[in-house]
Amino acid sequence: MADTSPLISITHLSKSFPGVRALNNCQFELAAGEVHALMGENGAGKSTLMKVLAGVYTKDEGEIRIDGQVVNIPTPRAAQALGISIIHQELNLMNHLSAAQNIFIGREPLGRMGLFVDQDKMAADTQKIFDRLHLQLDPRVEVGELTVAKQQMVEIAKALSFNSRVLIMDEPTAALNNAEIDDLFRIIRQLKAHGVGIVYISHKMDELKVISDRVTVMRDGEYIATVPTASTSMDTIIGMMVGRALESNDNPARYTHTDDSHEVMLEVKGLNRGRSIKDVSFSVRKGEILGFAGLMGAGRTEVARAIFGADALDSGEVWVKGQKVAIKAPSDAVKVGIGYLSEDRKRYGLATGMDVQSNILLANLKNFVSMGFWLKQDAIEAVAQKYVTQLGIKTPSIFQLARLLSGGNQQKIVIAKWLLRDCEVLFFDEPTRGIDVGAKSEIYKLLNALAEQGRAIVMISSELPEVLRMSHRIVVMCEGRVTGELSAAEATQEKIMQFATLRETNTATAATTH
Amino acid sequence: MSDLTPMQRLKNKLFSQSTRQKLLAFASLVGLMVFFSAASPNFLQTDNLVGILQATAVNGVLAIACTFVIITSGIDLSVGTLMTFCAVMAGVFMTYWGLPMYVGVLAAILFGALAGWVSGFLIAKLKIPPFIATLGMMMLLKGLSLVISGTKPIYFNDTPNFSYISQESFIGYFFPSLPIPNAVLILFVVAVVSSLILNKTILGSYTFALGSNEEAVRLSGVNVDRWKIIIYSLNGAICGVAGLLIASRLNSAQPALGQGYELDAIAAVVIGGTSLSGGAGTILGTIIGAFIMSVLTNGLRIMSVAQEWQTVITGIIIILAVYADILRRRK
Amino acid sequence: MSDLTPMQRLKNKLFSQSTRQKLLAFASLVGLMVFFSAASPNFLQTDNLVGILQATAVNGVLAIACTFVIITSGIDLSVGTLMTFCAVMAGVFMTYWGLPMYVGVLAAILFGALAGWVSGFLIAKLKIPPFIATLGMMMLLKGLSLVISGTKPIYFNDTPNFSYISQESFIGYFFPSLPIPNAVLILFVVAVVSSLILNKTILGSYTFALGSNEEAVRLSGVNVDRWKIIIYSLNGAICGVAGLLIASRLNSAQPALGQGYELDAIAAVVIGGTSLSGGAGTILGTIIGAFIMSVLTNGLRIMSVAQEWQTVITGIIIILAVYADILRRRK
Amino acid sequence: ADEIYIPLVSKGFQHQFWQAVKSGADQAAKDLKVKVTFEGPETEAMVDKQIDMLTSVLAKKPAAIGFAALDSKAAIPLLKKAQAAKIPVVAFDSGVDSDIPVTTATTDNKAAAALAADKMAELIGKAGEVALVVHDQTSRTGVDRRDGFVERIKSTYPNIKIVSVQYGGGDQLKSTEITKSILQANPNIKGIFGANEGSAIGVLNGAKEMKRTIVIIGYDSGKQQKDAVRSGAMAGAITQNPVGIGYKTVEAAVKALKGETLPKIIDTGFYFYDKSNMNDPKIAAVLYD
Ligand SMILES: Nc1ncnc2c1ncn2[C@@H]1O[C@H](COP(=O)(O)OP(=O)(O)OP(=O)(O)O)[C@@H](O)[C@H]1O
Ligand SMILES: Nc1ncnc2c1ncn2[C@@H]1O[C@H](COP(=O)(O)OP(=O)(O)OP(=O)(O)O)[C@@H](O)[C@H]1O
Ligand SMILES: O[C@@H]1[C@@H](O)[C@H](O)OC[C@H]1O
Ligand SMILES: [Mg+2]
Ligand SMILES: [Mg+2]
Repeated sequence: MADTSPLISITHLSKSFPGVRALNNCQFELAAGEVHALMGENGAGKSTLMKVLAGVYTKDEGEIRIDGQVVNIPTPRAAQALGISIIHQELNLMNHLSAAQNIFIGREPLGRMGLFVDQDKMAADTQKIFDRLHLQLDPRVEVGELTVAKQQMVEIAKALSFNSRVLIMDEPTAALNNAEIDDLFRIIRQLKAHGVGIVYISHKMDELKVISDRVTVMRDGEYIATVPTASTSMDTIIGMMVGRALESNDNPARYTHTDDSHEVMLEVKGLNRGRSIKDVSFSVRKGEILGFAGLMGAGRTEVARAIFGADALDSGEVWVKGQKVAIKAPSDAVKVGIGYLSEDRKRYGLATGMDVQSNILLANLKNFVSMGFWLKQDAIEAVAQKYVTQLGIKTPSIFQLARLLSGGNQQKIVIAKWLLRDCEVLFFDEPTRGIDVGAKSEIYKLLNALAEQGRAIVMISSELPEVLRMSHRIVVMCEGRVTGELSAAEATQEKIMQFATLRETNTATAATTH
Repeated sequence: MSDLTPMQRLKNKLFSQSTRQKLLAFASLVGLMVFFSAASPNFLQTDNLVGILQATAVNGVLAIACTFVIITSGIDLSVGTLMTFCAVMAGVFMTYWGLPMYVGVLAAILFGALAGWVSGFLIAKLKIPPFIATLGMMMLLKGLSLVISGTKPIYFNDTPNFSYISQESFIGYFFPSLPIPNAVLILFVVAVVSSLILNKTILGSYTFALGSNEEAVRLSGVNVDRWKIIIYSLNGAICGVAGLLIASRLNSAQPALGQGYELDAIAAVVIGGTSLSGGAGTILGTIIGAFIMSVLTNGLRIMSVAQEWQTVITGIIIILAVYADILRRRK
Repeated sequence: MSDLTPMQRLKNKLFSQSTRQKLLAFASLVGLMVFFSAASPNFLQTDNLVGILQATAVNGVLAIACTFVIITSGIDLSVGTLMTFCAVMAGVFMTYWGLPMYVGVLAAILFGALAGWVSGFLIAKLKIPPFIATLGMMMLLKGLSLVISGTKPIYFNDTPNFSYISQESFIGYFFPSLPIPNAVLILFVVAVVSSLILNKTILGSYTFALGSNEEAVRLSGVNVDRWKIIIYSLNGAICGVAGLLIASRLNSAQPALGQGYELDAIAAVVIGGTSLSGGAGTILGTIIGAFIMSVLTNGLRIMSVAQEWQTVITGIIIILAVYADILRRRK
Repeated sequence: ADEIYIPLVSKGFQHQFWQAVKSGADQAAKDLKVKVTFEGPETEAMVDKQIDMLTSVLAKKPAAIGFAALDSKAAIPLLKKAQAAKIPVVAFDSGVDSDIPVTTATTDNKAAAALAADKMAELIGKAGEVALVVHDQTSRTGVDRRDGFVERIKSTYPNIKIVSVQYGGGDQLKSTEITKSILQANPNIKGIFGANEGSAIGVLNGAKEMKRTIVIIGYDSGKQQKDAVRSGAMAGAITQNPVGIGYKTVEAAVKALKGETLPKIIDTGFYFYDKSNMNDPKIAAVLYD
């Protein structure tokens, strides 16, 4: 009897937030030993459904069964007790605590007299999980000091540590490089073999084929269909996600940038900052998309932030349109026409407690005031509305709090902010991280359009296909240095990876990794 | 979905969180007033109501000043002693140096802005947490007031008109049955101007934005430090107005007074629904909060509740008022 | 890289941020002491140093109490009046009811924990922001102390040993040249125990975790509310110890005392390098911070600096101390 | 270098009253060629801060000490230390429960407040409602002045009813608001006693703002209070002799150092002043601005 019941079965599930019906009569099923992908556009309700299952949100209606038994999951702890663990889409770490403390929070092993935490055991247990993941990390390191990618790995290690029967992964690879993704997939396969049921959410379509057994598609809070991965084409799945046939974007009409006579918009020479930026020089021309590739922690984000004035440089020169500029703060950068879209929108991109229009205007309010201080409210609303429509930002109104939008739509707000600001040089740091396929192709179009309008674009991305497809030229970094530069014509995944792993001295690597 | 009719917009506004919040605070205020009216026949009388208005003026203005910095998720512990410092400076200009009244008034406001500028500088440029920067300023200004005044009150007897600022009634001059003192008028002018600044100007937008996510504002290319300093200076200037009000009311600058006033001001702000974690708040809420505080104090005194019990009850009411607000928001 | 030798680990520890931080605070302390020793021959004398130690005890213990809640990114404005409340309760048990001293001692600590529990409940369960919850508690407890004591000091003349808690010197008994009062001994015991709790127990882990990312702790399935309440109760219990120290020192429970002490305590915590935004802090830092405050006060007095200037200088030094810390961290 | 050093540890320093005591002490220091310092805690509740002050003052090895105790018992262990070190202690303003001080230069606050009660009774015709605005609920001077006034009314004037006693911390603004509430709650009130300078000015302001004519009796002086008495807005006030207290304290300390014997109490006296007698040189001498 119990054999025939699926591990998890969700039926008629509904959940509303003020003003938003996030889930409407949804269903979902997960078998033991299955990797079940959950797909859908931004805001389709994937995270919400999984949060209900993980005890973060309580459902309005519907039923959840485990092994055929109806269960109630009021708190995260209850979910843990039922053998469900989750890797959230957004990082949920305590930055001041060590990796080991993060992983074992709430389950600390007690040592002597049951009074003190057994730090050594905790570290040893953590080390074991790290080893499984091939993760080179000191369990005692403060996670706040880690890069996003390593933090994500710590989250994964934490989820593994529960030895759960159900493991939910909400975009676990968004911040990871290929090697790390391979490690993760290897672990997933191991878990699968042990009968663990895995829910896998991702916007990276190519991952589906590699890892998943079945796919469930959601759209606008509703269940659409569940199909076996092997016998279904990607186009079918995408079609179900967007509810229409999507124009193919595999061969975007790329603006070919061949003319070296185009003005050099930005040139940097000999940038240095601590251990993370070492003698970095490059330039980008008008109308060009310069791809920045590299492994996690290669220093691409640091370079962009330093040029933008968000972090201080130790040395180096920045030239804009042939003029040497001194950038001490982001406000200086914006003045000389440089904009930067951060890779971590929640922390650095959005004022999440403010509404959509305020966020779109954040970088540009000064142009919407009369007499130097009085806001032109009508103009502000009109322009915010224009960008919401143009980028297809899904929001009930421009007065909705940014916090209440899905991740992808939040990213679009940040993009809108910089479009409005109209900078001549734009850094896009992981612009499509966590963005669904439909929106991704729109962002690509947008980048191309911006380049055609004569902007210089630096696109940092960890997705090699994306880098290859979009860039006119590719700079590759490794450990803070520029290790190679490739033209669009000569670039291949292999060549990029070669440069991306071109370490200064192979022996020193183990010691210098953070 | 994007084209709202004016009607819908009004509706949105009326039922928005912040409006419900203000309504609730207002309801608490009315509730308190009903209670005290029932408890004592002396409460609901013109004289007493005017007295309550008058008693709210200083705390109300200080609370408005605080509202700005609290919305940025900052705090200002120095408002009380800063107010006194401004009063002393008015005394220096008018009484010590015998300059005309308008100079004294300007001096109070300018020195307020200057002291606010210093706090802002410490916070924005030197990155000292607001709690500490303004705690230090609180002590610094308190000491300075004593030093400058020679630990003596400075009287304004040579500037007889000075007492009009707070005490006379401009309104009562035209409507004798409404003897609302000028201090209250000034409170409302400060409130209206502050409300406009907060909601209609770029300064207001940045005030909210800084409280919501300062790093995001900085990375949007906004000169965060400068705006922060401006906000603290504005806060200081408004404290200068409070300094004028209290000096005019007491017809003297009392250098030892001021410490402790910051807690009343902050309590008013928070009771009025502005969150200490920043990003949200209204001037109207703050005004209502200040009135709740003074109605409570006045009512308990009128009922002749023993002072120690007044303290106990005020403590409980502050907690309850904020809790009611939280309950309402949860819904 | 994960296999550090013990030597490397020690080195890491010594040069870790928090250690450098403490070293800096310690350097400021030494700097102040050198300065005052040069300025006045009376400073560096046993009697005076013992006086400084004694003067640090109460603020030090209060600051330790605060350290816990500040690391959770909370705040406790009620520590001063809570301390007094505990002293009054000790008086009620020992003097009013004539119960033995150990009962009074226990009562002070238990009532402290109880009051802390109430604050914790307000904050954790009713979601009232710590600033407001403890502001309300500050007033409530102040009023209660006055009510319970009948606004009169309660003397401990019937319990002569009570004054030993703070005043006698257990150490001096064995080492007559080191007449360190018991209050200081108790301060150090509280510090050591608190340090163990903070660094070696689950309670300590959760204290840091809550300050670092409360939502993440909640999502990890930890009963956040319960731990928060426990932390505030612990804070209250430690304030109870401070209440005993001050009552024993004054041989009386002074019901009107207490307000204002919270600012000194918080200043000590922050000067000691604990961040008001939570997640980081040490007890050792707090102790050093408390000593900086009392050395400063004592030194200025010994130099006979005019009192109003003392206030000015203290304000400036608080800001500078925190600024030095920030500068050092930036490097 | 061997200047005689006599620190005074008082109950406060910001109030005009204490500033007047300080000026008396400074005057004596000049006259007698000694060095004095003057300090006191911020509020009269801060008993332990005062003890810390006394401790640091002792560390400076003074020749003698002047001390105005916030709590009559709390400082005794330190005073014993002073005694052991042969440092004479002169108590001023308020005494301590101990025979260590060589003398106490003080005003009898209770008697002074009782005098205020008598004057109040006289001015309101020995019948009617009165109230008190006091600076502090727990400090010695606050308690003594309240009790002195209340006890005298109760014992001597059966037709006078005390309808309210409230405390404003000596803060003029708070005392003003308190007075207004008292007047509001008690429409028939005939007089209010303000127990120190800040309280008295508060009563004055409150009555003025409510446009009520009542009998106001104050305490201490200061420019505003003197003006009010002169104009009749305030019926009169008690004055102590703060300058005298300061002067006598230092003088007594110097005498003690010379081995002279001193009386147990130096009564520095108090007076009731009103429009009629405030220019009397004896009284004018003890009034301060
Ligand atoms: N706490 C919340 N309050 C209000 N609305 C919410 C909340 N969380 C989610 N929503 C809304 O519910 C809908 C579903 O969001 P959800 O985060 O589940 O989408 P998603 O499928 O995970 O999208 P993405 O791929 O962008 O992460 C969206 O419209 C979102 O704006
Ligand atoms: N918050 C941080 N604290 C300390 N070191 C950091 C932090 N963020 C990054 N680093 C270090 O800076 C270097 C460069 O990281 P950066 O984030 O710029 O890399 P990246 O190429 O953008 O990679 P990704 O963003 O994909 O992780 C790495 O050595 C990393 O360890
Ligand atoms: O002003 C008061 C003074 O009159 C009294 O003697 O001591 C306390 C002071 O507050
Ligand atoms: Mg999601
Ligand atoms: Mg990056």
